[in-house]
Amino acid sequence: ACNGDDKAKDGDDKGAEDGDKKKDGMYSIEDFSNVKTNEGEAIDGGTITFGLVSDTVFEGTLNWNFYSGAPDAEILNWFDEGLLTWDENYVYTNDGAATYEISEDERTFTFKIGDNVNWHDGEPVTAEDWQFAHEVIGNKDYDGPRYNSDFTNIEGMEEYNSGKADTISGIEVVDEKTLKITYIESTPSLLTGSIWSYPLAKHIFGDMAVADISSSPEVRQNPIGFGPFKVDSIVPGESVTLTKNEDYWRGAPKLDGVTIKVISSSTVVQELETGGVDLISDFPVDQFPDNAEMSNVEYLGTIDRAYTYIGFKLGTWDAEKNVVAPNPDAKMGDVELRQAMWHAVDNTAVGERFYNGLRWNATTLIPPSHPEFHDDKNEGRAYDPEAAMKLLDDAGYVDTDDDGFREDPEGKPLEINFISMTGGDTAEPLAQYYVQSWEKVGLKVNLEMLEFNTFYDRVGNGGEDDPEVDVYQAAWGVGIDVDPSGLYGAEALYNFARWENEDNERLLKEGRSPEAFDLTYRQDVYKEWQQLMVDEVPVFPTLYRALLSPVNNRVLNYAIGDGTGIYLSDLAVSEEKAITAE
Amino acid sequence: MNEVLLEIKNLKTSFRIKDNYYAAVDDVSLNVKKNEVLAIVGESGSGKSAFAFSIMGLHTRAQIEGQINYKGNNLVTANPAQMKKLRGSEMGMIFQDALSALNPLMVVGAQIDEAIFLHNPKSSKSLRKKQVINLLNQVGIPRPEKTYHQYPHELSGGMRQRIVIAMAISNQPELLIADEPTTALDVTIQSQILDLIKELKETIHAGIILITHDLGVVAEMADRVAVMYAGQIVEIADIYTLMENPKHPYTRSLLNSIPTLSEVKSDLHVIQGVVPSLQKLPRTGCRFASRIPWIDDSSHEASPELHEISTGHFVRCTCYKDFYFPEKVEEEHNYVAN
Amino acid sequence: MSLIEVENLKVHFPVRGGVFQTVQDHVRAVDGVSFSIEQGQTYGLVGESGSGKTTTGRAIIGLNDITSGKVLFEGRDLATVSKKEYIDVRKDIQMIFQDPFSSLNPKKRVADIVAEPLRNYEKLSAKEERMRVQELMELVGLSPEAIYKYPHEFSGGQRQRIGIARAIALNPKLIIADEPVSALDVSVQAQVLNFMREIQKELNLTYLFISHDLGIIRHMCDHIGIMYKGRYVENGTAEEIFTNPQHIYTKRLIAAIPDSNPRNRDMHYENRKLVKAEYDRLEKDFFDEEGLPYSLKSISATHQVALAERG
Amino acid sequence: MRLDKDVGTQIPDLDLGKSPSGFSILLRELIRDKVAFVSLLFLFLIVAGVFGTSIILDQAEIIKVDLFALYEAPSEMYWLGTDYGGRDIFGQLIIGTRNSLAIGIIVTLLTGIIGILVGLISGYYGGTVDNVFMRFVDFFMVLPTLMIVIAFVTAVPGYSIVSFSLIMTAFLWMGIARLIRSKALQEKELDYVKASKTLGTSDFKIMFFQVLPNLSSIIIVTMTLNLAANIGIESGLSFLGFGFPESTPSLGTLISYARNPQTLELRWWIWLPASILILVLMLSINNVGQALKRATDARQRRG
Amino acid sequence: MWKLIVRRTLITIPQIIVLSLLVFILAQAMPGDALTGLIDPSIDPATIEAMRERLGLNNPWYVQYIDWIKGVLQGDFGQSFRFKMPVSELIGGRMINTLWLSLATLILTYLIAIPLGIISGRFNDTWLDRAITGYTYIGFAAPLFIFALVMLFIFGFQLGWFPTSGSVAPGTEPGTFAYFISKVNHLLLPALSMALITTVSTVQYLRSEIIDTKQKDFIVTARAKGASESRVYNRHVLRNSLLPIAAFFGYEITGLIGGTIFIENIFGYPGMGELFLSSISLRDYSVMTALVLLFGLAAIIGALLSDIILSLVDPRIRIK
Ligand SMILES: Nc1ncnc2c1ncn2[C@@H]1O[C@H](COP(=O)(O)OP(=O)(O)OP(=O)(O)O)[C@@H](O)[C@H]1O
Ligand SMILES: Nc1ncnc2c1ncn2[C@@H]1O[C@H](COP(=O)(O)OP(=O)(O)OP(=O)(O)O)[C@@H](O)[C@H]1O
Ligand SMILES: [Mg+2]
Ligand SMILES: [Mg+2]
Repeated sequence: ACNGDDKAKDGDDKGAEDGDKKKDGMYSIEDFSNVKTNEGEAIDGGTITFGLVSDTVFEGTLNWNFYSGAPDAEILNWFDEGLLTWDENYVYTNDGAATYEISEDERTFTFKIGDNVNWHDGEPVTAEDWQFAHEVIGNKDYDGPRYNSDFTNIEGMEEYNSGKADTISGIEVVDEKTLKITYIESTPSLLTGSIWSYPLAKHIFGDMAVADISSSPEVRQNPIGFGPFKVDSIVPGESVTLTKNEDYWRGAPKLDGVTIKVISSSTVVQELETGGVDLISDFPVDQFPDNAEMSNVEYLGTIDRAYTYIGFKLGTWDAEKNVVAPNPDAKMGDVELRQAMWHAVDNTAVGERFYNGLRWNATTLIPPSHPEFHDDKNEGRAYDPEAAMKLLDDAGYVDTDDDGFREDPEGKPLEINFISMTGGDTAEPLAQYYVQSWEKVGLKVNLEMLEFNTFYDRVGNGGEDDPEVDVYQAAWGVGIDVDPSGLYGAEALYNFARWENEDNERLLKEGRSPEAFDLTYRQDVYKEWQQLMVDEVPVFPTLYRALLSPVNNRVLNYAIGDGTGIYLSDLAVSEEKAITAE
Repeated sequence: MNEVLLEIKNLKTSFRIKDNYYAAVDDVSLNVKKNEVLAIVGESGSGKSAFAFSIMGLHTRAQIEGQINYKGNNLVTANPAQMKKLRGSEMGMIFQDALSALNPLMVVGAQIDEAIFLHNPKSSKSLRKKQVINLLNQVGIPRPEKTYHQYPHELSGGMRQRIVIAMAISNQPELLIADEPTTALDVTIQSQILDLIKELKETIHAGIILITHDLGVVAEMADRVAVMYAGQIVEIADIYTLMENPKHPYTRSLLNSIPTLSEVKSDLHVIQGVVPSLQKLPRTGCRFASRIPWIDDSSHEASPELHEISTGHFVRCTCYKDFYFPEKVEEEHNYVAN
Repeated sequence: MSLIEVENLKVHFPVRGGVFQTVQDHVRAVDGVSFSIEQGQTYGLVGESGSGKTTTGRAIIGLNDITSGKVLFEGRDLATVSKKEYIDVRKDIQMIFQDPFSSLNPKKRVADIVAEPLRNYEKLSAKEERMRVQELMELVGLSPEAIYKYPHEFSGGQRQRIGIARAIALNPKLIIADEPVSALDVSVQAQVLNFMREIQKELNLTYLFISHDLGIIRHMCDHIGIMYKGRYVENGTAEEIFTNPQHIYTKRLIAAIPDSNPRNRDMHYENRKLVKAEYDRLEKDFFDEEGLPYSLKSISATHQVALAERG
Repeated sequence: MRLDKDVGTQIPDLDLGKSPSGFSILLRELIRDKVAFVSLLFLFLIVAGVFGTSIILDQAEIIKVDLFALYEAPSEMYWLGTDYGGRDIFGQLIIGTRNSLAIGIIVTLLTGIIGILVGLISGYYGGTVDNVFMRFVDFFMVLPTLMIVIAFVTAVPGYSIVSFSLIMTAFLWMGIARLIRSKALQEKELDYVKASKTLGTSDFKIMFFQVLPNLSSIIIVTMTLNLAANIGIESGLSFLGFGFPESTPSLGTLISYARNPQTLELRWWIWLPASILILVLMLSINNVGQALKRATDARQRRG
Repeated sequence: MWKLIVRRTLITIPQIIVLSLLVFILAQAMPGDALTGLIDPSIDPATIEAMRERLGLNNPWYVQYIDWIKGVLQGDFGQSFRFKMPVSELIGGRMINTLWLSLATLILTYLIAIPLGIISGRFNDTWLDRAITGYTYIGFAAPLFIFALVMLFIFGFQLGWFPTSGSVAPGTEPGTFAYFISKVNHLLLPALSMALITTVSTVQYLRSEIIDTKQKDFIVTARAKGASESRVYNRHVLRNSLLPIAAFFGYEITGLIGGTIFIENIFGYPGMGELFLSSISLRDYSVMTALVLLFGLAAIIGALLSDIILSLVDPRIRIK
């Protein structure tokens, strides 16, 4: 595995040539840089068009404190930002709009907002705005999805939230630009994304009822931020035009403006070729092989913070106690069966065949997008049908009635029900491929393709697990914080496998402990955890993914991924008009 | 007053059915004089309407041969513009089914107005309106102003028929063709319409061709009668001769098969069979022969001609000479017919 | 006793309208009609279009609901007889329809058409049934082999005979003939009329003969009722009606029939004018304010005329 | 010359409109109409071919994913190439056509049966019965059918050919019910129905044994045209993603692959054959239907 | 006349209620809800549950329905769960787009149908008629979505004559001429694609109507009056043949509804049909229900309109 940092350094010589080199139609994330190669001189001003690839429209909740859809976030990026920035390992740095200091006990953070950080309307971004954001999210009338353990970890937040207190005791406005937040529990996660760093303009929203903010015109029609660009106009669901924010704290952006328009994944290529858009956020990888040689763009690439996985249902959710209730007699309860099923599938082939190498065999449950913690020594379980069969034989899963399929150790027919989600061309054949692979080692698996909502309903998103489901295929996007307890902890609803394990609980806890502020300690914990998951296989990862982002050749100073040191305000173009494909 | 208005010679009107032409009107010759009513009688399908349409040039897809001389012009060879000029002005036509003959979406006044306008495009609207009201009065419509603005479906059958008549006579035609003008009407209304036509004849002195299958109507109206059978005229004579001294077996049967008020017969005469369809018409020999099977074959002519047996009385085929009414034809021949 | 007696028969059809399609009014299609027919007789019902002739016939045979009044068939009131009895009575009343084309189901063979009543009322074996159908066919003067043909293979007159065969299959006593020949060509009419008279004699049938052609009525009927707007204007023997019409409407109706003797046409025309003048003059005396005829007054044992109370 | 004495054979062409068997006339007209005849032959070939081959074809084999044969262009091995799952397009086309046809036929039959029942009863009895039925039909008629079906399909878990057909049927029977009703209304006014009533035939018998046969030609015509429409609706829904799951290929699913512009532009063999096939199918069915329609409408009948 | 309108309108009310109930129950029966899509490890499931509770998604369906219908009766379709804005506002913008699309389609439909129908009907059995009939046959057989795809492919992608998605170029100022032109430019291809297909039934209908009318007795009467062929056609045939077409107008609207779903979906045109599909997949019940209701209403109004038009133009009905 590699990480974005490496590529940033050696990207220059690779990016431009990857088209020629890859005649066999196989690609690798290592061939991509995450920083655009600049060609030509920047001109003054100019505008670019950003294509927001989405088959559903953006919802238009244009405020970090309220948004819930990914498309909205992509728009938000252009005109608003967090007060804190982070490096390539997602650790907060001190070169953002605000700086921070940590107290001795590592529980109190003191933030200082830059003096030149002002809202688009000229009002300064204040500590009160920051505090206000916390107050709004913590308010019981708050209708967004942000309120979570990051907030309840703030002193006095739960009291405030339940209405017992009028203020949040842990948040203190020291002066106009200084804010102090005290957390209950000290954890390294605080430094990787667990601080809420998005202020809410109090001078605008202060008088509104909390419940009304998300639907107010100040969120939907004239959203405000302090980012490099200002929103000029919005065609709901279709496009947003932005102009530069002369007053941006990093200095006025080079571009005059940006147009964001929603394009569907089916028109991406066409839009790129004709220069209809200069850059897009996420290029559909299945279209890449046919368009790898598009002449007017450079493809940037980075590793997505996500992985696809296959999960085994090992219990149910106890909705009363809000914990998983493992079922020792679960059909998939046998660890050897699970291991065998991992060995039976050839994810390298899947990645190469279905994704031309732009998705590749996953080994552990911490993807290489977190280079510090991803254990690249851990091989996971490689494709090895022989091993799989041996495991099964040893565990007593043998074909006793000669129907070509193995029976369970008691000799009863074993039929495994596998569900997977529809969506995208490859979803079905992919799932089908897994079924076939399992059949090859003698397991009878029934596939059912379900639409998103039905899928999660049955997997147990509502707390009710469908007993008919034994195996499921899904994917997780992971946060910038590596801590996986929200997905695999015994108290996590998203622990769809409904798996519980003492070691697991211990490791997850250790990963969040104050000791873990020590990087090597934390790395060791997660290394052990990754191995535990490879051993126990409550779920197994199947594919890691590349994120491709084609950029028109005229665009300068652009990078994707984190910690590149290249900011949107640096963005420039070398020509008035987008270059079109030959 | 007795000048010949219309002279038809060897008229043959054929329709194309599949790939052949079949004559629905076959070699018909006759005259219509001014101020006379020529009635054409015959069973359904005998070609009466086809004949009338041929004169008016209203067939869209028919082959017409022979001559139709109207005031010396042959209408068969006339061009569409000439025909257009004649139609509706010098030649008017009254249709059988008045409801379907009127445009359902136009008020009746406008439809009569159109008939006038088409031949006097320069006349003013108000003048035309006056004319229409006059016409409506003339055909005996009680409140013409109101009727002017009514739609066909708002009028009774008799009224509609009057509208159609008003339309036909709006330009004082010299030739009026009435194709079964009263078949759809009640007797009382029928008599009114017939009286109306009679009065019109007196006022406009037109030559009238009255097509009907009702011999009563013929007796009431006609000056001369032509009897059609299977596309041909089988007998033609003045009304008295024909009614009192019919010759052709068909005419005689027809007259004998109708119950009348004056004499109640115990049995009516029955004519066997029906007029065969166009494609099945016998094209040689006596076309009526199959319906009088008791008459010997030898009585019929090989190619029957119209014979003038007295002045103005023509009969086709010689079989009339041997014709007699059989006793109880029915019993004998019904079985044969099946 | 008369075979059938109709007393003050009324058939009203609701007229719907308004916002909720409620009943707004009634069409008084038949509005107080009384007559009786003796066994073996032909009773003619005449009147202009829409006067209620068909509705009267249909009400008797049960195709239209009777609003009020009585229909006594052999003394039994059809409106009150038990269901079982009604089925019985129904066999005795049959109908011949106007249109020989639409009254025979085009998709059925003649054998099925004629056998339909037999199948409903009599349990016959297939062979018996065929025999009976052939018998009937013979009776109406059609070749017995023709039973396997379809109606469209017959001429109008022959079809009408098939209709008659069907009607007489159950040996009915009363036959209602609604304009049985008006759809037929003149030359064919005679065939059917002659035939109807023949089987009447043969089977001792009673006819209710509906027509608007007075010539045919005269030819066929013993008794005649003249209808106008759902009511009777005159009722009497054929002789009485034709030679001694009393009601101005009857007079006018008769005057309107074209005379088949062309020599009389002028006289006839004058007569018609006279009658019309009389009609216009006396209209008020013969019709009430709504323009409806008064109820019938007897002027002789067999002859009734609708006259105002004063006479 | 003497005429043929058999009156029976003299008359027939006086009124071809009504005939002994609507079906034989329809068939005769079909054969006479060259385009329609060719269409019928074609249709027959497709149906026989599709159902025939689908018996021989190993369906499991067709939907088997082959990682090493993705996006194969047409070749001897794969007549019409493969899709992104390495699955044989030709096989999918056959099975898809079969499924689409099956749905079309099932839905047509079901809607036909319901429509005929409702229409016949409604039209025959008239009055209140008719009113009630027709209000009901009116209500269904104005429903945005497509949307409701989509909502239904989404709400019904795990649908199969059967449940999918039922859903479609539930919202598509009204048209034919209306048609049959209006025809039944006309038909019941004809004297033969009245005659049957006076002869003591029961309403049930009259409806189904007297009236129904006379509506047969119109039913055949409508059903034919409906068949095309229903296949269209099914493929439309599948195209939108609300039809069958992929493992049950249908023509619509195959065509929906074209929504991927790469497939649309570069891999014609995936969607084009299905598109052409559906076009030809619909065209043939419509041709036959139109010819049948002409045949029932005496005025438009050719020759 | 007004009675007809009143009655039809009154009948509409129960229709609407049943329709809304049906849709609502369907929506409730769908697996998942508006918040299922929020599954994301960075969002606390408890938060989602709390949101669910707050939005009333946990109430029994009839409580939700009653709440909702109460609002609807006051003209309030509720809030979109996903877009967090009033449904009416959300749909408002889309409705205008769909309205324009439908209008353009209707206009094009008639622009194509009327001349073709007339030519084909008047000169039936000529080669011109055969060509037009051929077109109608193919149009009849071609599913809209295939045709639209092909159109998009040719004119949008290959030739690049038309934009391939959206309803207006980004950044154009509403109210300006450029905005208008851009709008037109965006809806031309979708509208044309739809019109070319939907028009065929009208062409066929008009054709057979003209052929029918041509044979009517009153046409012969007009000729007998001495009217020229052109007058016969313009004054008599056309007027009478267009009548059923006019009456059909309202039902066209119903037909358009289905069409817009495909067309908007294929052309990425942000209208109600497109919104419907996304609200289905997002489980945005309130939006979905409101949309179905609106489409239902449009269909009902369309049918009503047809009746009214018919009774206005046809004197035979007007009298009643
Ligand atoms: N346009 C036509 N095409 C083919 N055949 C026709 C056409 N018009 C009439 N015929 C046939 O020509 C013959 C004569 O028809 P025509 O209408 O003149 O009879 P008719 O004497 O007027 O009968 P009726 O009393 O029923 O009006 C019939 O056999 C009819 O079927
Ligand atoms: N089912 C019905 N509903 C409403 N009105 C009806 C119905 N049947 C008949 N009528 C009306 O009743 C009146 C009498 O009709 P009926 O058919 O009995 O007249 P008729 O004397 O037989 O006329 P025709 O000579 O035209 O057959 C007419 O005004 C008719 O419109
Ligand atoms: Mg005629
Ligand atoms: Mg009657």
